[in-house]
Amino acid sequence: MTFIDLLIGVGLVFIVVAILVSQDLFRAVVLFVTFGVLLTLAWVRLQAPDLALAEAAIGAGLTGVLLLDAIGFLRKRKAARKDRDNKAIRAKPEQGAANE
Amino acid sequence: MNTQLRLTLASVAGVALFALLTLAIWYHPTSTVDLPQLVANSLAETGTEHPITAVLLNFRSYDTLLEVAVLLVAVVITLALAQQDSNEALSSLEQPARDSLVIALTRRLVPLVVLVGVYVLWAGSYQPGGAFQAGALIAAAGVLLRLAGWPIHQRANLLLRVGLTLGLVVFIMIASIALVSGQPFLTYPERWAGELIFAIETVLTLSIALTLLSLFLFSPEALSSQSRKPSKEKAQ
Amino acid sequence: MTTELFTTELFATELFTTELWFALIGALIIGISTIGFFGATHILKRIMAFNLMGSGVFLIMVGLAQHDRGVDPVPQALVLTGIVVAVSATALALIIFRRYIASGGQSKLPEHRS
Amino acid sequence: MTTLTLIPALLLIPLVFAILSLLVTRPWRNAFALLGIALQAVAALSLSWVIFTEGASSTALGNWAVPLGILLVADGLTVTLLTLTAFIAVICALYAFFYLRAYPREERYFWPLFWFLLAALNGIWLADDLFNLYVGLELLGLAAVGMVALQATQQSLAAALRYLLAALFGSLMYLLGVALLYGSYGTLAMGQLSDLMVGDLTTQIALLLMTLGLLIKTACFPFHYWLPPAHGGALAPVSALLSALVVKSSFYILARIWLDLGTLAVPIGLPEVLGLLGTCAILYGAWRAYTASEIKMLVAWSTVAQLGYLLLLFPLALNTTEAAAHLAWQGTLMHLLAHGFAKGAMFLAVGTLVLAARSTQLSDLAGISRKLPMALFAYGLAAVSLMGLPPSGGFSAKWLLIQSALHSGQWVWIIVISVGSLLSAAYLFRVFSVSFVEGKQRELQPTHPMLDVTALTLALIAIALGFFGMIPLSLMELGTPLPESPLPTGGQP
Repeated sequence: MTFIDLLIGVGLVFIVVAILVSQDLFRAVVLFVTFGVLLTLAWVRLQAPDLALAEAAIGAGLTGVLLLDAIGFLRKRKAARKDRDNKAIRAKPEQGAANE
Repeated sequence: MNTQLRLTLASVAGVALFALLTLAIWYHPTSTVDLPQLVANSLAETGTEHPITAVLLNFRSYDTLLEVAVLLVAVVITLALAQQDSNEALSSLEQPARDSLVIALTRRLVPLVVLVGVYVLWAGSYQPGGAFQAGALIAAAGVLLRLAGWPIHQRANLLLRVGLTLGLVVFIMIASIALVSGQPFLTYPERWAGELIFAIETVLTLSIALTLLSLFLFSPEALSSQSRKPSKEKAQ
Repeated sequence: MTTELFTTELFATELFTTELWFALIGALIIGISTIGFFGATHILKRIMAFNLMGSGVFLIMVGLAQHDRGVDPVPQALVLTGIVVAVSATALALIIFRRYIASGGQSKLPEHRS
Repeated sequence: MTTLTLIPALLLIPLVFAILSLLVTRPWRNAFALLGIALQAVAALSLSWVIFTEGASSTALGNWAVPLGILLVADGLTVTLLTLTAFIAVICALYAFFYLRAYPREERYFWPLFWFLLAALNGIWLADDLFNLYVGLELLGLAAVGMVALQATQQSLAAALRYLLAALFGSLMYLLGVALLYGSYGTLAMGQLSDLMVGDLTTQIALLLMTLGLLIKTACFPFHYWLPPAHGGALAPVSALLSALVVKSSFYILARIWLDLGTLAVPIGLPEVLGLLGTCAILYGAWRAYTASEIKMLVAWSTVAQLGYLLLLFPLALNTTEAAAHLAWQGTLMHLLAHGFAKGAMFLAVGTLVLAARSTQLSDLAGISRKLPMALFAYGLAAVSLMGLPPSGGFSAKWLLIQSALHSGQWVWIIVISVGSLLSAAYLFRVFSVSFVEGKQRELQPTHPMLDVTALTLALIAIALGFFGMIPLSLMELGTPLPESPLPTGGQP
């Protein structure tokens, strides 16, 4: 084990903690992609270039894009809801109450 | 369950899991079976020089077959959940304004990404690379196009379905050749192993790229009338 | 000099390898993300925690196997399969989540809404 | 036809028809589905016959010997489960033809998912490789989640998300165990592992993690929370498939892990803890079924309770006498079969009632016995088996389990089994007490008679198991109950 392994390992753990305590979803997803990039380095250190390639393309890239897209979806949704509420101020608050 | 209790239980579970895993890793016994050696010994008969491709598409090709089925299930469910209000979804897919810089950028970038994808596929038979990474890269090119506002969304028409299933179809057909000649399922005919593996990988790349792209394209949209801002924050 | 700082072995013993180190990091990642998976209520957060946990499992799978036997293509191939399965599951979860929101649901499951 | 083609055929047929059902249009879809289930049933029965006459068999995929390649094993136990799957799949498919007419939108994607589910189940029954089981479990889980989400209502989507998150965590715990085992033993083949495995710390932790994951996937108490909304909210044929087959597959892996691989690594107290969880499931599930206000939730909670009996296998079979273990294993298999048929029948019958009454509330079924006597009769027969009244498969199962408990002198499980039967009678009778009341009658929608015929068929099989139960039990004995030799064998065991 070398110093660079130490850095990568500590970095990975640090990012995981940062993702999970982050209140801002967008920030969490950016950190998630960073985690993927760092994990790519870890795979290189573990002599697994295939996994490094797959992690960069699929783990960080594609999953990151899907997550970002989902956040964009949530934001649009929230904006639309606010829009609708503003239009009908005196209408009853419609929240799509889930009954379970 | 209140928040306090849930967090406490979650912490206990996490710490216990970490402790158990550390013990298990620290005290793990040394194995007697040397699988890497066995892989190296049989590599010459697999039709590929890259050991990981040999494991994925020859020794353990059955796992890969099921894995392709997993991908297909995900995309089937995506179509099932997207299609139900495809009319609404399609009408809401008003294209964000494309500026000339983005157009120019994607024009240059996308063919490059696709080219790298094809290289990764081809390289997979003797060095790191293969169908899954190549498929992901080509799908990424599609995602780039979509994010830049190119109108590549389409309906789940027959052509798309054929493309999605083609990988599994060809895989199953090649896997079944052996049954005709009385060999176990998934045995490749001698001498043709390399070519057949490459054929499987090529169609798999196409299907995987389409599948991953579909998972992105057919995600349910934020419906209803709303202010549709060009999603700039997504493009970074 | 700086490159030497990065590449010299930190421990004199050969028992503590890079592989073992990353396996232990994997264990730590799994522990932390388990807390996140059950502690968080936002579904996107839980999906991310699942992905991080998966990465931890993959690190253990490759690290532990290669600790004794050197480079082993079999766990690497298994992890490659695992990564593809994980991205399928993540995409599926996100799609059901989005459809759930579109049908009037919220970003937390009903039992987590206080 | 030899096992060389029959074993892969059971995987190929569902996969091929999954693809076909995606590609063809509506009238063809039903025709292909009919052809497919017929082929699949024929293949399962032929394989059973071959195994019955020639003994256990296996096929090394890709012609690679074991630690390198993947082995598929067909022994007596496997073919029994394959036949169970084929039977229930045929009936559920026939039911779905008529039931899904009311759900044209869901019908389109039901069939591909149905076929993938079947491929995954067959794959799991035949598997002999730990990682292969993981991929099979994921295929099964995703297909099942998709079927739950099909209706795309807010409730069904919430149920699907809850199910998916639970299933994914469960698979990761399983995979973690596999990673530790591979790191320690360097092989994934179960046949080989059962020879190598010792009882050291790492092995115990690995097996415990896998157990945790599989308990979550089997919805065992206290990890049952995801099951009732998922099974209770899905379309009737989906509920039947999920309750009858899907949760059993993860239990099957759990049983194999301890009884086949980890016999030397059983931690002290683990069998008793699992038995205790089973007891809690039986009591808590019965209580929730008794207080449920929706009829489908009643049946779903009954599944939680009935799954508890399966866990009694561990205290009865681990660290006891050989005779007790043998009886426990027989009783558990019988319970698995009887519950599969009875619960399948019950979900189908209840689905018909709900379809006719257009309401899931139990109170809205008042006086329905006059209008739908056949559906209610099927429900009644299924209930007989679930309660464990003679003659039925359920009775035989509980009888065998009690015999086993007597053999090993574990009286407490006899009490649990008896109390569980009484409790199940209490909640199952609630449907009768409502349906025979002459109250205000609801407008009933007409239902197709085939819906009753199919439900009744499954219920009759559950009862018939009480008479012909020796057939699956003797079939199970063929080969070894669980495969021991990692090498492909063809001839007599």
